[in-house]
Amino acid sequence: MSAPAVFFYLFGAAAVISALAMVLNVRNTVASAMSLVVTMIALAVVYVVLDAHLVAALQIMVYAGAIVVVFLFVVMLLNLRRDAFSRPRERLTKLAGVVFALGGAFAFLQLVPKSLPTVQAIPADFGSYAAVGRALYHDFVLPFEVSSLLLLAAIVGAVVLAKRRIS
Amino acid sequence: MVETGVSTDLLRWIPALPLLGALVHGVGLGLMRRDMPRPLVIAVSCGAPIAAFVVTCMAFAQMVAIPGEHRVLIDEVFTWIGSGRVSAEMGFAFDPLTAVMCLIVTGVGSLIHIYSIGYMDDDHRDDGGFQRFFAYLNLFLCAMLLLVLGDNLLVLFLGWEGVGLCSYLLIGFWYGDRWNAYCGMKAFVVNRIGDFGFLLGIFLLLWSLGDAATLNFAELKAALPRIVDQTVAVPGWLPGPEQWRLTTLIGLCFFLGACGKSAQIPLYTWLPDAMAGPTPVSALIHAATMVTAGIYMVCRMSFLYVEAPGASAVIAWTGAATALFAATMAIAQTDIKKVLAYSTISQLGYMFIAAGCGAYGAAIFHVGTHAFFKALLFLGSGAVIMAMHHEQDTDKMGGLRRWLPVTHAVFLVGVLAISGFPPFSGFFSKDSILLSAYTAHSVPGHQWIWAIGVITAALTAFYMWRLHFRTFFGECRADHEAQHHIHEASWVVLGPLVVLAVFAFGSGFLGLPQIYGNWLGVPDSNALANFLHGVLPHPQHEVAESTELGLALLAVGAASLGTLGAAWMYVWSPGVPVRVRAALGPVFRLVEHKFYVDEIYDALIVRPLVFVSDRVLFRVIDAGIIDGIGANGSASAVRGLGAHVLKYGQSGLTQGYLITMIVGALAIVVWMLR
Amino acid sequence: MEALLPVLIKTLFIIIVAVAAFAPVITWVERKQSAVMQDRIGANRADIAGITVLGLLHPLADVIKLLTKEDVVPTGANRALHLMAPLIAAIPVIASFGVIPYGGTYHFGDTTVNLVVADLDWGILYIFAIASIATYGTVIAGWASNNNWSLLGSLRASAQMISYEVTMGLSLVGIFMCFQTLRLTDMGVAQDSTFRIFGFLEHLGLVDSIGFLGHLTLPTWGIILQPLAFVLFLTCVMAENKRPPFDLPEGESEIIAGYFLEYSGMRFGLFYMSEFIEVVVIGALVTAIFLGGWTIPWLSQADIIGGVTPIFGVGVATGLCMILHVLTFFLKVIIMIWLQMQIRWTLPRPRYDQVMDLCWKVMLPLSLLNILVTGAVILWIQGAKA
Amino acid sequence: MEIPLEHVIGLSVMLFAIGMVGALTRRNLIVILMSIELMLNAANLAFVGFARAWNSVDGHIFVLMVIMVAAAEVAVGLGIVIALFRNRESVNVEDVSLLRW
Repeated sequence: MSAPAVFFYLFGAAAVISALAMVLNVRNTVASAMSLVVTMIALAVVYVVLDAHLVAALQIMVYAGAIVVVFLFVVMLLNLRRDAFSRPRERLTKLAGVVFALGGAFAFLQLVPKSLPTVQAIPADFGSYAAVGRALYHDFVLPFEVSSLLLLAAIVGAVVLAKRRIS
Repeated sequence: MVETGVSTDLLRWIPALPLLGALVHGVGLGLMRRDMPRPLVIAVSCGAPIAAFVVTCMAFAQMVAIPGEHRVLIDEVFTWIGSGRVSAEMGFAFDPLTAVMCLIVTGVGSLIHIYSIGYMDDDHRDDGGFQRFFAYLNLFLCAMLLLVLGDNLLVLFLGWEGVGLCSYLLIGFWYGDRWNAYCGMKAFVVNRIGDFGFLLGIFLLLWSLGDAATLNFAELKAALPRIVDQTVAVPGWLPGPEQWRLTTLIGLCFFLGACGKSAQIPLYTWLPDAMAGPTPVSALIHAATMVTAGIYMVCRMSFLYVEAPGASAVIAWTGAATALFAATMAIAQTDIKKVLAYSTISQLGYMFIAAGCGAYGAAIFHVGTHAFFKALLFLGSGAVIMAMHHEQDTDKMGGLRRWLPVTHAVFLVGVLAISGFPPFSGFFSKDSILLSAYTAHSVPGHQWIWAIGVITAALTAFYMWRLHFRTFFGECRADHEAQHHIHEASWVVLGPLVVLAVFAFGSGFLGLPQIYGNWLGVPDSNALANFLHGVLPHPQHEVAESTELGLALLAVGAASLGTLGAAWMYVWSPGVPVRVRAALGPVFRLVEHKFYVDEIYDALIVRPLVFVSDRVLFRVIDAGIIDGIGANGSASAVRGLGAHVLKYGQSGLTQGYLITMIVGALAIVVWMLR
Repeated sequence: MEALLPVLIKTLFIIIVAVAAFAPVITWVERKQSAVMQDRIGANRADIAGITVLGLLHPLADVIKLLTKEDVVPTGANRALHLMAPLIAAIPVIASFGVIPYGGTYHFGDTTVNLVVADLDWGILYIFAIASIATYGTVIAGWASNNNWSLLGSLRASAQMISYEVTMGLSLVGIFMCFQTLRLTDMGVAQDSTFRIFGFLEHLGLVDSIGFLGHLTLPTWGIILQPLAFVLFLTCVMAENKRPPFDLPEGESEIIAGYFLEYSGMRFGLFYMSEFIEVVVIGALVTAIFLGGWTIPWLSQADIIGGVTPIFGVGVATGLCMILHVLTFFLKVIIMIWLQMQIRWTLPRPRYDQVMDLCWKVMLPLSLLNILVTGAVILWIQGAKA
Repeated sequence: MEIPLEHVIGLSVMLFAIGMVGALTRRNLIVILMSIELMLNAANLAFVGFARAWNSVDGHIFVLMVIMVAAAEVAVGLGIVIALFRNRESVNVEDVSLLRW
């Protein structure tokens, strides 16, 4: 097995384990968030193995560097020391959730591999910022511009939601 | 294009200029919410038709300069509707027929616009009435010009509907009186019946032409031989053979449209009521231009009617019946404008006689002369009405020549013209119609049509002179106070009257029959017929000069008879009418009440329709089924469903919603992978 | 795998020079420089057998002290995160050196030497990514300490760092546009040349010939092409480093010591060291992007090799050039470190809202304006060329 | 490239399932949001895998769009969480059932 493959399976496993840690850690929200960061970074390595260099960098910059930090920021702002809730929850929903999620995943893993294409050869600059940028600013320039509107709306929405009303 | 003409950009300006005027007024009123200053309104609204007239003259000159038989100017502005095989251009064509119509419309239209300045001067309502009036008038002119200029059926239909709309708007112009608004509505609805026939005709034509389907007149003309021999089966209750010629059916459909627009039996009832509009409107729309649209259309489609003898016969007989029928009704009217309205219907009947007998040139000739003398009569009556302070009943007039010498003089010219005394214009045009009826062997019973025409001529002379005598002669029957205020109108009003009087007298010489031309030493004296020669089919048969002269003398004799009768009854022995009325009794009441046609229509058609619409269509279908079961029912069903069933889906458990969403997504995935 | 050895050598070199040699010395430099600026004597006590060497032994003494101190974990703290935090803070900083070139590419016969650990195509993105990871160190440290002051420090740190990251990224877009690359070695090569100051007059056809003015040249350094970007970038990276005047997350006078309040011993030392290492990183990064990297102004690599080869032969010439370049690079780094020290001891600490205002209301609009103007000028020049 | 696409997609599916379990079973709104981020990441991984397999950077563009949407979603979502916490002193998803029938 070559180095990329080793990296793939190693960090894939790391991603799964840390994702499980995130979901299963019911005590500590910050620990969950840190597990999520680990998942993100592991996924970034997987992206590098899959020749998606720009995506990998952005994965760390945006997801790990900004989004999860905002999660942590909110957790700290609300000072949620202990993630302990008193009331018992609806067990049926919980059970249904697990069944559907795992059943769906199982079904998917059963079905999908039959119809997957074979992996093609790629040019040397595949996934580089130049190649992605060329596609982004030529073929996808309209979605790119429109996405700025979405972000603007999100900014305004977040400010309006989180702002303390001054009466 | 089958028949190409000379391309020009001039034609589009003819309808565009009045449209511009209407837009300026409409936008000014709509956006600025206040009247423009009157001088500006006048400048714009009268400038537009005059400019259109000038452009028309330029186009006329340009067309006349083209050598050869097929003289036509073409202006394709843009493709209006492009739909597969059929496409409709916003295109205009200017051939001799259009030229005549265009000159009449813009010329008479300009005069009536000027006249309206004086007539509408006292309109000081706060709804921008003065400006609104001119906006409508300009819009009407635009539509009418579209109608006569359009080089295909769709543009013609656009103008057709446009003039109908403007007619509706102008009849109900003084909408403060509900009766006026009702009259406008009546005109519109009755016209819709005719339009239905017109549309059926268009669709039939399109359908039957198949691959060669087109709307362009020139192309239609070329494509017509494809369907000439086709026949269609018709329901058994219709007269004639079981198989009709397709052209006859199409021609009848078109003629139904012409009936509505040109007020022929059975759709004439709207025109007398249309007199509710301002008098210039009556002159322009309901005498000179719009009502002749039906004649124009039949002439425009003459290539079709030549191949549809059945339809032509129906046209001729309808025209004859209408001419006589309307003339009898006009006899007993006292309202000055009603008399003129019935006279208009009667004269339109004459035109259809000519068209039905294949003398399309004569029909157009009469359209022209009628436009002049009828506009003159209407405007003259308008001057009288102004002088009498909007009193229209001739029972309250009389002896007006004392106060209104100019009006009296021009009115006299009009009466002479319509009565058909030589050498006034009406004589020549009516004479050529009667001649055509006399010689039209293709129409069954054409001699009878000729006889009806002569009788109608006598009746026409009678009721016109009756009107004239009752208005201008004898003792004034208005009260003393009113007499005191009678005065001649201003020159803005009289000027157009004088101009029209000149044309009402002289326009007949444009179509001077050759026999009179020979007397005067003029070769090719019938200028109009020669001019229209290339466009309209013309009757082939020749008659002896003596016959022609004899017929003319008979017609003049009939007119003289009517005149003498009127003079006897209303000037020399004023007691006669009362005795006649007493003697005739019920017959007179029948005539006075216009044969109760409106009442019959009301009872036979309107009331059942209203009943069905109200009780069945409105209360049962609309309110009961559509509103009750459809709209309210579905709404309450949804509400009930939400209130009693679906609300339990609103569990308040966010993750429950999430599960639902995932189940749905999974279902879609499974369905796609199936 | 055969490429592993050079990589190891280069990694060791940079760690030894930057982390092991520079960072401790800088602590001494800072003490001495602040002393000079404040008219004091500064550190001069630590001695080995009476030899003080201008106080240069103080870093050594500090290390020994920190290593021998007790490693306290506060009650109620999250032990694992508390122990992990300093590492999370320190490792990304050191990892940043991976893509910073301290020399160019040199050809010794068949062997090619390029003086950078990882010559990534997306080198600057790597730096950004790594820098954003560093945020977690401070954030986690504050949270895991179970101390309100620490928590406040963490909140401040997280908000400040992600805010300044935005401007940091945007301020470099102008540089990307000028050099048309994200690879740091390419940027160094691009800066190894000169341009005629008034050449644009001729280029745009404003004058026919610029005469003697054509001899006036400047190196194509980032700081000359993008002066505003230099100021913005330097400010941002210093704010990222959380040293005065951007030390709000520590803010001794307000929140005691902020996020590392509850740290002691070598864990505190790690925070402390990572700050100083970052000073070096900043110096190296600014040098590589704005100050021409390893290049010597007005004396390109080709000039040097071409000039020396006739005397000593090509191998020696290349080697000489390499040594000169590395020395130049570190000289520039030292100048940048000195500049940071000057700023750190000159400016007072602003209020927290002022820091955020500076970022969002001044620097962010300025960086956007810089992009706009740069783009417009580039388009203008291209249009004139076409 | 020795990594078969099946393995990439498999990893993606596993992460997605884990994220779904988290989103369905955790009560902390913030963790639910994080789980959704995890699901988005799983989708991104699939995109990257397919982009690699089909030699098309369009997949990367989609990833960028997803990242953008995720950022917007987090901004608004956490704004809601803060507003919610301010009103109800809780981030428990079960406390947010005011619109229950």
